[in-house]
Amino acid sequence: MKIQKAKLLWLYETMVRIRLFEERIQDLYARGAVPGLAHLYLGEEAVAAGACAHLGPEDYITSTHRGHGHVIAKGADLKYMMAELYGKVSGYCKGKGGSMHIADMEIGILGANGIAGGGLPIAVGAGMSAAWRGTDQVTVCFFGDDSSNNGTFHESLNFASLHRLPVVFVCENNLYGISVSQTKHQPIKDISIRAAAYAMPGVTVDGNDVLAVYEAVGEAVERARAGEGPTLVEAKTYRWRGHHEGDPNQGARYRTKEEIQSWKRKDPIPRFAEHLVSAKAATSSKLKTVEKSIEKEIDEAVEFANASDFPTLDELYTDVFYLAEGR
Amino acid sequence: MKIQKAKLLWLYETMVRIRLFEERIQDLYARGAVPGLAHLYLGEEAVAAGACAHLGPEDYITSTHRGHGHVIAKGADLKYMMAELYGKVSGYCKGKGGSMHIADMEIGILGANGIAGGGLPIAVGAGMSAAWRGTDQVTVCFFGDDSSNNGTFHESLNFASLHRLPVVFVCENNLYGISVSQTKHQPIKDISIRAAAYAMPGVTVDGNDVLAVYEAVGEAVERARAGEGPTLVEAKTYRWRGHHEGDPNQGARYRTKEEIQSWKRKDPIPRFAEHLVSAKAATSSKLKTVEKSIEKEIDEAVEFANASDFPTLDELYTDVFYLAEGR
Amino acid sequence: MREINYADALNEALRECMTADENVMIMGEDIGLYGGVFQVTKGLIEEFGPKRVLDTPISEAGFVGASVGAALTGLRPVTEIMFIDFTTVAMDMIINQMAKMHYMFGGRGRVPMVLRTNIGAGRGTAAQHSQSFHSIFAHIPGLYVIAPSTPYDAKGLLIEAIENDNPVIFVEHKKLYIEKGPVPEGRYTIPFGQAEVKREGSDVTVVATHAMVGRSLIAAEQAAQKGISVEVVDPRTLVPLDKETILTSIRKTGRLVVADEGHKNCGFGAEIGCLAAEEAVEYLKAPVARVASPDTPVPFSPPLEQAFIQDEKEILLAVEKVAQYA
Amino acid sequence: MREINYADALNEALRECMTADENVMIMGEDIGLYGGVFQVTKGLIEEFGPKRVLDTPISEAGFVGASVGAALTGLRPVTEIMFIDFTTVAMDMIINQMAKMHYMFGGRGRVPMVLRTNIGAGRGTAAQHSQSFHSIFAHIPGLYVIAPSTPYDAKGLLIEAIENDNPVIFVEHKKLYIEKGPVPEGRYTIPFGQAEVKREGSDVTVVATHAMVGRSLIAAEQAAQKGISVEVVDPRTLVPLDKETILTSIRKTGRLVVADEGHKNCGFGAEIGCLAAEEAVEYLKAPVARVASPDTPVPFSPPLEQAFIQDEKEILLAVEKVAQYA
Ligand SMILES: Cc1ncc(C[n+]2csc(CCOP(=O)(O)OP(=O)(O)O)c2C)c(N)n1
Ligand SMILES: Cc1ncc(C[n+]2csc(CCOP(=O)(O)OP(=O)(O)O)c2C)c(N)n1
Ligand SMILES: [Mg+2]
Ligand SMILES: [Mg+2]
Repeated sequence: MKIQKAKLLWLYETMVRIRLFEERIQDLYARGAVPGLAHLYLGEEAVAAGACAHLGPEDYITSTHRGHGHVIAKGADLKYMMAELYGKVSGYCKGKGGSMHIADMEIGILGANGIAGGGLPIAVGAGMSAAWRGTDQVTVCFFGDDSSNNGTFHESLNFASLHRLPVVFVCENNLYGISVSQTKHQPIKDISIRAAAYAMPGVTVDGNDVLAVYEAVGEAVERARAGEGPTLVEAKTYRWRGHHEGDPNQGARYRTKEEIQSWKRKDPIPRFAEHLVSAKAATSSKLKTVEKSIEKEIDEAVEFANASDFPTLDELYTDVFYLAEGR
Repeated sequence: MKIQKAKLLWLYETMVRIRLFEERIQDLYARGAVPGLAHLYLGEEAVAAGACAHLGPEDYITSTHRGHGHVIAKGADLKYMMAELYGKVSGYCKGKGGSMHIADMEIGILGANGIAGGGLPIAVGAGMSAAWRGTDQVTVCFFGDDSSNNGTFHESLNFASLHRLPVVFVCENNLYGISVSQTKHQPIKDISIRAAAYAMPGVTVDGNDVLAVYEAVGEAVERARAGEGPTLVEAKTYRWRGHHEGDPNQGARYRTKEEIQSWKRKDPIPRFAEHLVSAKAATSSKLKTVEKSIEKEIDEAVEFANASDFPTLDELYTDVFYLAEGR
Repeated sequence: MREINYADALNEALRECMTADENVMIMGEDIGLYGGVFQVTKGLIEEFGPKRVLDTPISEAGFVGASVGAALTGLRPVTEIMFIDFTTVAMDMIINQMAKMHYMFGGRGRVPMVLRTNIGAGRGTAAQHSQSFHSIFAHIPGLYVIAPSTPYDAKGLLIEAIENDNPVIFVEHKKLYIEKGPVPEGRYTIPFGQAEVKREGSDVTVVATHAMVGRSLIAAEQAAQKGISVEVVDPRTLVPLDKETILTSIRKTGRLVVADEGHKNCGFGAEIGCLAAEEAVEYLKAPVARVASPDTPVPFSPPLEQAFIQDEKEILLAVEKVAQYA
Repeated sequence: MREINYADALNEALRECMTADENVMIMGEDIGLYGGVFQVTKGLIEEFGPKRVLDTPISEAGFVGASVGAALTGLRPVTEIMFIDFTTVAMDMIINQMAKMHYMFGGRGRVPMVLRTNIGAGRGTAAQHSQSFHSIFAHIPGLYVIAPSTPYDAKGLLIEAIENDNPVIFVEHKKLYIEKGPVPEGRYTIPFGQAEVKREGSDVTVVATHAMVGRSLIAAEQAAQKGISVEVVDPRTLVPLDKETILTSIRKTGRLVVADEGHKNCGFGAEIGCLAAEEAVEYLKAPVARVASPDTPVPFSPPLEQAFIQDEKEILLAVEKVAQYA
C-alpha cells in the first residue's frame, strides 16, 4: 500500500501524542490530580494510529475503557480530554463522563465505553446507519482480546457480515483481560480466526508495527467503502502499565517483569522512528521538534484543565433527557 | 460405529413415540384441549433420537421451546408430559411450567427453555459440574439455527472448550427461526464451521438420517467421556408444522408448500423403517406392533391427563423458594 | 369516530412516521413477512421494503445496541422486542448505553429511539413469556417509560415517542392488542407526562395502568351501583410521571388504590403509594391499597394463571376496603 | 472481639464454606491471582486451587448460566460479578433462569447459588461502574436479596447464603469493603428475614440499607444533640423482608425516613414508604421521607458525584423535617 510522507509523519506524531499524553496522565494520576479510573494505552499506540490514519472526521469509531489512544488518533482535542479527566465543565462531557466516556459526535467519536464489549453493537448500528443513509462513512470498532469473549462480539460480527456493513473490527490483543491471560480466557491464539464463523475476512498483524496495522486496516477500510462488508483485524500488542493506574507494579500479580521488559523492547515508536530516518522520510531533529511541540500542547492542555471550573451542582440534573424547545 | 439390534429398534421406537405424541398434541391443540403455546417437533425426530441414544439416565440434556422430542428421547414419561401440557398437578411441573418448561432431574432433563439460546450456558454448567465432581456424565445441549446467533452460543462454546468440558452441542438447523430464514439471520450455511472459533471439532450431518446423527453424536459423546472436550454437531432438518400451533398454514407466510412437501419426502421414519427391514433388523409386522403399543401408551397418557386434577390455588404461592425444614 | 384495535392503531402510528420521515426504520424478530407475532407491523415490509423493516437474528443485545448506534448517527429506529421477558438479554444495551449516553456524554449525542415491547399474562405462555416488569425501566434514569391503555393512547403516544429525541421504552399489553376503540385518522400526538382521568369520582382514586385501566373502569361501574364513586386516573406515561393530576385526585378522594400488573415488591404501585405517603399523607382517610401481580413467577396452568391475574374483582375488593374508612 | 474489615469478613465466609463443603466453588473475573478487584477472594486460589477458584472470561451471561447449571447438578457456586452494573449482561440468566427454575419446574430442581456483586458511588468511576439498582432484583420473585451493612452481617449473611438452597443475590457495597468491625472467628449465620434495630429511638424511624446504615447512625447522633430520638432499622435482607420489625418501629415513632442508595423511582425506598401507607397509615404523624440517589446517572466529576451521594447531611435534614410534625 503506497503511503505519503505526510501520512508517515502523521503516524509518528500521533503515536507520540498518545505516548506523551498517557505518560502525563500516569504522572498526574500518581500525584492525585486525576480522579477515578485511568486505563492507560502505553505500548499500544501503533494500533490506534495505524487504524485511524484511514479515517476522516465524518467516519466513526467506538472505543473502550482504554480509549485515550483511540480518541486522540481520531482527532480529539487534548485540552478537552484533559479537562474531562479532571472532571471540569470545559471537558468533552462537561466532566460528567470522565476517562471511560469521552465522546465527540462532531468528529465521529461515538464514545469510549465502560462495558467490555459494549461498543461492538453500537459500531454495527453506526455502520448500518451509514449504509442505509447511503454515505461512504466507515466505522472502526476497537475492543480487546478478553472482550472478544462477550456475546456482543458474536452478535455484532454476525449482523455486520449478514448485511455487509462498513465496519472494521479492530481487536487489540494485549494478551490479558485485567489479570486473566489469554490462555485462561479463550482456547485459541489468533482471534482473527473467529472471522470465519461469520464468513468475514480476518487477519492478524503485529500491533507494534504501525505500518502493518496501517496496511491491514487500510485494506479493510477499502473493502468497507466499496460495500464489500466488514473485516476483523487482530493486532497483537501489550500494555506496559497495569490494567489501570493502581494495579500494583504494572500487574505484578499476574505478569513477570521479564515479560513486560521483553515487550518494552518492541516499543513501536523508536522502531518507527528508525524506519522514518533510514527511509529519509524525516530527520531525527525533525522528530525531536515534533515531540517538543506535542509536549507544549500537553502543557497547554494541563493548564487549560487546571484553569477550568468544575461544573456547577445544577449540572447534576441536566442532560438526563434532551429537552428540545417546546417539549 | 457398530450398533446393536436392540439399539436400532430403540431408535425406531423413539422416533415413532415422538411422532405419534406430537401428532396427538396437534390434534388436541386444534380441539382446544391443550392451552398456551405448542412448538411441535414433527419432522425432526431423528435428531433427538440419534443423540439421546448415547445417554443414560445419569447423563444430562438441556432442551428448547421445541422440546417434546428431546425429553421423550431422554426417557420422559408420556403420562407426566401430557398432564403437564394440560396444566394438571400430576404433570412434571405440577402444571406450573407447561410445554416450554418440562424438567425431570431424576433422568437428567435440566429443562426445556422458553429463551432461545438460554439452555447453552446451563448445559455448560452441568458439564462443568460433572467434570469437577469427577463423574463421566455427558451433557447434550439442543438448540436451533437461529439460536446459534444468540451471544450465549459464543460464551458457552468458548467456556466449554477452554475447560474441555463433556458437552455435546447439537444444533438443529431447520432453516428458520420462526419466519426468518437462515439466509436472513446469518451469513453462513453450515453452522458447524463456528466450532473452529473455539478450537472445537464441528461436524454437519443429515438430521433426517437417524444413523448419521447417531454416528456423529456417538463420536462426540466418546470424546466427551474421554475428557477430550466438547463437540458441535449440526443436524440439518426441517419442521413440518408452523413455528407453533397457530402459525397459519404451517408457516405459509414465509415458506412455500413445495418446500414443505420436498422435506416431507425426506421423512426420517419410513426411511429408517425400510433400512431396518432390508437389514433384517426387524419385520414390518414387528414395527407395526411397536406403533400399536405406542398408540396405546399415548391413549393412556391422555386418559391420565384427563383424569388428573388441576393444581389447587394455593399452588400459586408454593415453590417460589425451596423451604427446607427449619428454614 | 371509526373504531380500530390497539395493534392496528400502533400499526398506523408506525406507517405515519415512516411515511413522514425516511430516517425512521423498524427492526426486530419476525416483524417483516410475519408482520410481528402480534401483527403490529403487518403490511409494513410490503410498503417500506426490507431495509426499513428489518427482520433480525436472535441477537437482542446486538440489534438493540445497533439501534443505539444508528440513533446516535442519524436514524430513528423503532425496535421491537417480542416479549418484555426478552429485554433481559439486551439489558446492558438498554440500561448502560441507551439510557445513559446523553448524560454520560454531557449532552453530546442524542439517542432518538423507541424500544417497543409488551407485558401481560393470560395467554398460557408461562413464566418466560408473560412477565410485566416494566417498573424496572422506570427505576433507570434516562428512559421514558410509556404505558398506553387504549388504541387512541397507543397511536398518539407512539407517534410522540418516535418524534421524541430521547430513548423511549414503549410498553404495550398483549391482552389489549385486539381491543377496539375510537382512533382518529392521520397524525396526532399525546404529550408525555399528562395523565388522563378516565373516569371522575369523589370517594376513591384508582391509579391504573395498561389493562388495569379497563378493569378499573368495570370495577368503578360496579362500585357505583354500591354507592361508591370511583375516580380512575391513567398516568399513560410512567416516566415522566404526572404527579399533579395523581395527587390532586388523591387529595380530593382521600383514598388510594393502585392497580398495576407488575409484581408488587418495588413496583410502580409502590412508587405511587409512597408518593401519596410523601405528599398527601394528611389527606389519606384510609390505608393505601395495591392491586398488583403476586410476587411469584407466572404459572402455566390455566386456573393458577387466572388466580395470578388481578382483575376487576380484586380492584373492586380493594375499592370497597378503602371506602369503608370514613 | 477482634475487628476486621468487610472484605476480609466476606473472605472468611468463603473460606469457611469452601473448607466445610467441597461442592462450594467460586468463579468470576480476576478472583484468582488478582484476588478480586476488591480483594474479597484474596488467597483463596492458593488454598483451594484454580478449579474451585475459577477465573472466567468476560462472559457474564455464560458463567452465570453455567453457575445455574452447576447448581442444578450438585455444585454450590458462589459467583462474582465485579460491579452490579455488569449484571445487565447476565440479566436473562438471573431473571429468567436462576430466579424461576424452582417454580417453573414445580419444585423439581434447586438452584443453590450465590451471585455476589456490589453497589455504591463515590469512587469516581462514573455512570457504568457506580450504580445501585439492587431494587430491580427485589422486584423479581424467586431471588433472595441480601444487603449487609457491617463486617459482622457480611460474614454471617454470606455463610447463610451459601448454605441456603435457593438463588441469592448478595449485594455488597464498595465503600464498606475497607470498613472495620467486630467479627467472630469461625462459622456463624444470620437468618434471612431478620431486620436489626441498629439504634433504638422514639421520635423517628430511619429504615436504612448498606452504607446508609452507618450514615444514619451518624445522623441519629447529631439528631440526638438536637433532642430528636432516632431509631435506625436495618432490614439486612430486602427479600425476605422483616415487615414486622419495620412496622413495629414505625407504629412506635409515627415518623418514617427511608435511606437507600438506589435511585428513588420504584426503588426499595418506595416499597417501604408504600408499606407504611398500607399497614401503618393511621400511625403516621408526618409525611414519609425518602433519602435516595437522585434519578440521574452517576456523574464522574467529583463535586457532582458528591452531590449525587446522599449521606448523613441529607438524612439529618429528612429526620428534622419529619420531626417537626407533632
Ligand atoms: C461486561 C463487563 N465485564 C467486566 C468488566 C470489567 N473489566 C473492565 S476491563 C476488563 C478487561 C478487558 O480486557 P480486554 O478486553 O482484553 O481489554 P484490555 O483491558 O486488555 O485493553 C474487565 C474484565 C467490564 N467493564 N464489563
Ligand atoms: C432471547 C429470545 N428471543 C426471541 C425469542 C422468540 N422466539 C422463540 S423461538 C424463536 C425462533 C427460534 O429459532 P431456532 O433457534 O432456529 O429454533 P426453532 O424454533 O427453529 O426450532 C424465537 C425468535 C425467544 N424465545 N428468546
Ligand atoms: Mg486485553
Ligand atoms: Mg430453526
